[in-house]
Amino acid sequence: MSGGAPTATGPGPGGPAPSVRQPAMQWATGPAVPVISVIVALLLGAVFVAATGNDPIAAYAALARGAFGTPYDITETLVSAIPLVLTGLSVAVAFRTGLFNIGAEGQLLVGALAAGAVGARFAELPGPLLMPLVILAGILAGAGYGAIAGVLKAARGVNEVITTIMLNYIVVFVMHWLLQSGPMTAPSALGTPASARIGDGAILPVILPNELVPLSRLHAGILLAALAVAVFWFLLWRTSLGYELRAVGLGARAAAQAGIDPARRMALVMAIAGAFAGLAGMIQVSGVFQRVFDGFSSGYGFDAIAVALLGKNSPLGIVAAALLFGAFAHGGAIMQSNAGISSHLVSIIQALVLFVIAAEAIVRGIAGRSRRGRKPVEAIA
Amino acid sequence: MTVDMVIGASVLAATLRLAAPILLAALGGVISERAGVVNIALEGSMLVGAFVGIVAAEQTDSIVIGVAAAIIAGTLLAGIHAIAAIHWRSDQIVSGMALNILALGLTSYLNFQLYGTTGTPADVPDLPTVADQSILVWVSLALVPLTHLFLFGTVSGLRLRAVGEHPRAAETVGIGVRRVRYAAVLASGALAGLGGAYLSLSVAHSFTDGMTAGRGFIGLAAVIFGKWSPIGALVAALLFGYGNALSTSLQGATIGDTRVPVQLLGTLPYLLTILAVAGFVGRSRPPAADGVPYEKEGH
Amino acid sequence: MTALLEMQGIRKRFGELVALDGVDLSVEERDVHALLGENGAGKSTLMNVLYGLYAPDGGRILLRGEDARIGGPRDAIARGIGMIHQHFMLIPPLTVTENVVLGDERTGALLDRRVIRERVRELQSRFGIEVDPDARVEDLPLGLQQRVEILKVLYRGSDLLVFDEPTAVLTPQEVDELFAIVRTLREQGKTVILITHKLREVFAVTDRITVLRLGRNAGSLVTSATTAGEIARLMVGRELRELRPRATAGSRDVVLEVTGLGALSDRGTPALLDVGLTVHAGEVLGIAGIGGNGQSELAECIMGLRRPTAGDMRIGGADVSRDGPRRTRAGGVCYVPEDRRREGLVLAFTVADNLILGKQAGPPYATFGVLDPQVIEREGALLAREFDVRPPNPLAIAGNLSGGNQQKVVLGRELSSSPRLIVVSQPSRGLDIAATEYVHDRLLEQRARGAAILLISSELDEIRALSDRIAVMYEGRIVATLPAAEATEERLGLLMAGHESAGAA
Amino acid sequence: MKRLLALPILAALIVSACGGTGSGGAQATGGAGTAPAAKAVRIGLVTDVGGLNDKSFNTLANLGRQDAEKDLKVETKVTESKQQADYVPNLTSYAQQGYDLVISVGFLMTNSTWKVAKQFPNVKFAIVDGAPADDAGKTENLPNVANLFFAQQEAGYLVGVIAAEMAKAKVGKATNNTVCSMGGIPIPPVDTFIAGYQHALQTISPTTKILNGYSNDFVDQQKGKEVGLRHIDQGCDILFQVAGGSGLGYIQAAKEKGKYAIGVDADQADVAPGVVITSALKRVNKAVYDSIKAVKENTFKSGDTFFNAANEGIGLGKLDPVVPASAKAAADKALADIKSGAIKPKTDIAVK
Repeated sequence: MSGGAPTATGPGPGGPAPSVRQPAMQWATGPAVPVISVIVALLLGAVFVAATGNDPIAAYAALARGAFGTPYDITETLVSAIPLVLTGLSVAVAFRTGLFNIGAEGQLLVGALAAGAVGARFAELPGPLLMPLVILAGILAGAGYGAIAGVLKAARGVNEVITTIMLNYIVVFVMHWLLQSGPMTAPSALGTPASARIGDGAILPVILPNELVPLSRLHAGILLAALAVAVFWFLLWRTSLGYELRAVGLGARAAAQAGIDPARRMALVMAIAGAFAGLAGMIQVSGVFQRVFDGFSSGYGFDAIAVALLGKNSPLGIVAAALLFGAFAHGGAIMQSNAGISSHLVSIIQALVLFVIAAEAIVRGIAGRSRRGRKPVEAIA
Repeated sequence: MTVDMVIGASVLAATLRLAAPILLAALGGVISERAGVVNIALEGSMLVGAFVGIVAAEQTDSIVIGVAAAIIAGTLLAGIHAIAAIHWRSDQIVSGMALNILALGLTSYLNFQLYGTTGTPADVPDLPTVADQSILVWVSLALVPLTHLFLFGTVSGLRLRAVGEHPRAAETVGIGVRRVRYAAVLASGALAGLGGAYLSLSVAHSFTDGMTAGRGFIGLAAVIFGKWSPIGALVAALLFGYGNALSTSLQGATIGDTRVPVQLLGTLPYLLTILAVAGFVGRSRPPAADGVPYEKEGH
Repeated sequence: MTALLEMQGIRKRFGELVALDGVDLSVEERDVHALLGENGAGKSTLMNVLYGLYAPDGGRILLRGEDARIGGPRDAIARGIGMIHQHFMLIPPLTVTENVVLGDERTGALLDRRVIRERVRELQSRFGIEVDPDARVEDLPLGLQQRVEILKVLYRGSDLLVFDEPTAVLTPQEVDELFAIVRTLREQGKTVILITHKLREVFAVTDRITVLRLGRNAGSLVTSATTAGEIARLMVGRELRELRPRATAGSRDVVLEVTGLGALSDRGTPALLDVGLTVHAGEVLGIAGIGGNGQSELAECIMGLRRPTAGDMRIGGADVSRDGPRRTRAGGVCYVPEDRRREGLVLAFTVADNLILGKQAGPPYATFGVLDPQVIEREGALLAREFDVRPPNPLAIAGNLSGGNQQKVVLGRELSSSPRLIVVSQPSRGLDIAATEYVHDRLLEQRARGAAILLISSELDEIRALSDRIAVMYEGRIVATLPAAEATEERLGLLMAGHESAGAA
Repeated sequence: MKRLLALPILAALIVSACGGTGSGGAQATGGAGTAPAAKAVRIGLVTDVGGLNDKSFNTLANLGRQDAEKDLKVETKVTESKQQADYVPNLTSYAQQGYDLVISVGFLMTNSTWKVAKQFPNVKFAIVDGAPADDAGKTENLPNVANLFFAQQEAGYLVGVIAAEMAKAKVGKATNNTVCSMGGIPIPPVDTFIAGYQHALQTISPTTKILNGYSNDFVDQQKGKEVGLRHIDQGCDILFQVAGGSGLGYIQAAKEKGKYAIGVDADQADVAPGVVITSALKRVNKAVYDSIKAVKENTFKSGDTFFNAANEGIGLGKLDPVVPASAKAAADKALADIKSGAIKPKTDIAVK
């Protein structure tokens, strides 16, 4: 063709076009915003703490010491972060495909119940046999439960937000029944509704020797979580299926015309999301509780939504966000006991962190960057 | 299992009572999302409404002030969400979740400070009842046609829907997109706050931490279930309320010789909702600009 | 006499990009004034400044000699400026009447539908603009939607009407009707600015011309005293090419054969009725027709994106009626969709990633489902260069490219696999002249290679320039198929408007 | 009004004023500010996930802690557990810091306490409502753990006597000879209350109709209220709840419909005067106070300690004036009989 025609980009809204949730490196390339967000939020929180007549510096010192003060505390922060990493991946993989999985909580519970049931039923089996079985049970149960929402979406167009909210509640009641007066209820002196103890072979061992970090509960689940992060990254950015999932999430119509059936991918991704969450449930049972306690989850699956969004649905971002939440979870208790800060104030500070991070625009102003691209809120509907 | 357990008058009355707070949240959600803002902080608005309603009613001894304060509190929390979602173009889901956590922390904290271990005093004034239902139940029902009329029969409603479908087009005919969205989000908070007032002032006559127990989220599900229409939201809320009423009235019922475990009855409202959505509602299309922050071009 | 509108030294930049670099525009009252230029010349930006959608970085606007500050559309409307946007600013689920009055309802708090409907009716009869006031806009074809836009502007009492590329989606008859409306407007005392890059339209209806190029003034002309050649030189900075003569079609092997095809639209109404056509190897079959007469559904059926309700389709003799898009594509069919931003590309993906869309599952890009990023990037760079994508960076985000370069990415992906059938829909929509030429060259190259091409376009110039035979669609049927030589613009226009008798002439 | 002190704090928060001056905020942990005296006895209390404001055993335990701090000059701190996975680290944290006594509140922590107490044989522990349970769920008494048990069925029995007497004699509004109860969920610590209650009813007034239900929840007041309204619909006029926050809704139903209610754990007379005729007291505060005192006075005793009618660990709440003297007399007699062992209230629920 005869050159010379102008190739200037059209006069669009200017600046970099719609910000894209880019692969793994996004967080690493732009950590300024989240870091500043956390700082701003902590300052706001300090105002809160001071307004209630407490000493903010002592409070934060206690928080930091609680979360990272000793090797033991660091391991506890990690233990708190593990289920958040996995449920965060669950929410994120769905987001990447354009779906809003509010159901990680329910999928986690189902995974825990399945792992607890298998771990107790086949308690006599040796570890090398039992452990894979328990892992598989958790993953498959979570996947199956997630798939309900996915299949209803694919086959009947039912909005996954509705189904996952409802499925969360359903499993909670089923769990009450199973553990209070149902087939899984342990006849024990525990006093609390719970299932029978899983076999030794189903227990994820503590990975740090007691001499190194006394009392550490840091269990092998952290390896499974790390593996899951790697799988998440590899799946999304190194496999054809992951490519298809992201294509569906970012441009369902373009994907469809290229022969990628969005409905099927959506059904599939809900199963994948459920698998991650189910693994989280299995890890809590095998690594922390050795049985299923009724109501053991304090809402990991809901925190996971914040973790995923905070981490921009990227693997490293999710790990970082989960660690932050884990630090709040463990450090917050110390903040209450040592600095006398009401546990409610801890949640308020946590809310402020989230809120400020959501309000990226102001923080970007502080970070001295221009911000133009609008951030798509994916798939609320 | 008797007929009375399934469709008795008391079950139907319970259905209305249980549907009302969900309906109020859902109507708020309809208005907000019709204008293009997803407000999952409805749960938080309800909770602060419930708390502030009790505090105000108890301090002033006036139920009217109590309800008004609840509405204002819900509106204020929604106002924070509005600033975040509209002004700062925050991720609407994260902002809403943050506010839900904030509302829970703040109300629990202040509840402890104000009422310590004794709990809310017993002398909170009463809300009137009409035909054996709280006046707020009737208000919530009356708000359904009113919201419908507002959305589809008034100039403001027309503009609000335009903003939620195609904000740029609305802007080009001189409609202030941000203003409309602010108003809609604030209204949603007011309705949720009223729902909170119903829970604390009418149902419970007291406040307990986290007493909304997820009703804001169920309300959001009702918005989608009802296809973003007030009447649809009513149907969804009633169905859900009915499921909940059944889970109480069927306690002790037997199938054959087996008692239905009381815990499993708890799943009824949620199961009914899934079945109804999968069976009858199916695909639903949100307002085109729902959840998408709007940014003026070229400024 | 002072001009109705004076824009002086207008500047506007978007980040690095200077969109307007001191542009002047002077429009006389009761004139139809053409604002000409290639895509990216700054026409739309200038008009968005006038309408208050963009705040200018410099310059001033005078209306009837007085300084006018226009802070937003509301100001513009109050000053009698109305805009008929290229991408219609209509709310699809609302009715015609609701769209017309939106923002200026004048009915009190309650919406009195009877009153506003009457008002819209009056306006319609005064300016001779036909459209059902109670129809929902999303149910209307684009030509009628445009009338809603015009009614909106007139309803607000505008004296100065800006039409932004109004003919892009219209048939020749509709264009004529539009121009009739424009003339009526002028007679009724209105002033019109017509943004366009089509020279034919300039001569058909305008009085004066301002030409922009690359954000600067390139010239001001009086229509009656200029020539197409002069205008084109000012616009492009060079001479335009003549339409190429076509080599006669090669082989006569039937590649695509469609018989008795029926299908439903998304709304469940019949979209295709007993459609039959054949496309041979080395042949371009043009499908002419006003948008919304079943062309999109036809393309979707062939690609396996829409399930036919009747009839069958054969490609190379094999029945493909029940195939999904994956199988269809595997059979050597490729598709350049109408809406490249939503259907053709994943805008948030890189160029390289877009170039493998649909090919992501197999070699050379993936083995056993595992992608090879190096191969993807390398092939992407090759294709980007081969198809002249600018910048030729395989890692550029597709959404940041210009329309022409986006289309090149789509073509690069679709044509690089040497397909035997190419389904192309509106390939040059929204592209500037240079990019359009490029697209046409590439399609003709494929034809010469022996590919069968089904070309769907509402641009008659394009259809006539490329097609060997032309089929006209109207209300879901093919009303006539003509050899290109017999397809005059008038005849096609009549057929497109549903006058089937024109086909038999 | 002391609680009004917090309102300026709220206002200060809303305007984001820096350096707020609120002074009423630190009640959550009384000991934070006081300088530890030399060799002060240090006590750490860990709540279960119900939190300090559960108006039930966590609240009561905290009350006992606060009283002990005041009376016994010990240094105390408290940690609320946000999730079940936190029990172990929260207990460990106090143990690591060398606290003298770590109190776990609630049966949810039996296994966690076992785990931590095993690790810290030199730290004393007390567990409310349970005994250390090993990983298999088997109770294992540890030399450094005091198990604080409550005879809930005795408290249930006492309020059951009041309800039975009133139902039998059709006192006041109790005219239907129908008496109900509602639990949060069907688990032993809840059901033992109800079992004692029903035992008393069946013993004293065999003709009285008994209904029982569950709210499936410890938080949601509306669910509790709905069960209450349903029960009232079925003729109940005395309603006993063992359901935390949800139970308040049950009481509210009684209040709204002009029936009687019976509170649980703490004395709930103030929740609805004239409606709550009495409460089944479970004096967790006493248990906590006593065990702190024992540590302070070096009389700590590991293994089971039962808090029951005999040692006033359980009891009957304030009686509303409507309760006739005869009912009170019957309850007093029942109390004596329980103390003497003449009556052994059942722990298995009769009417589900």
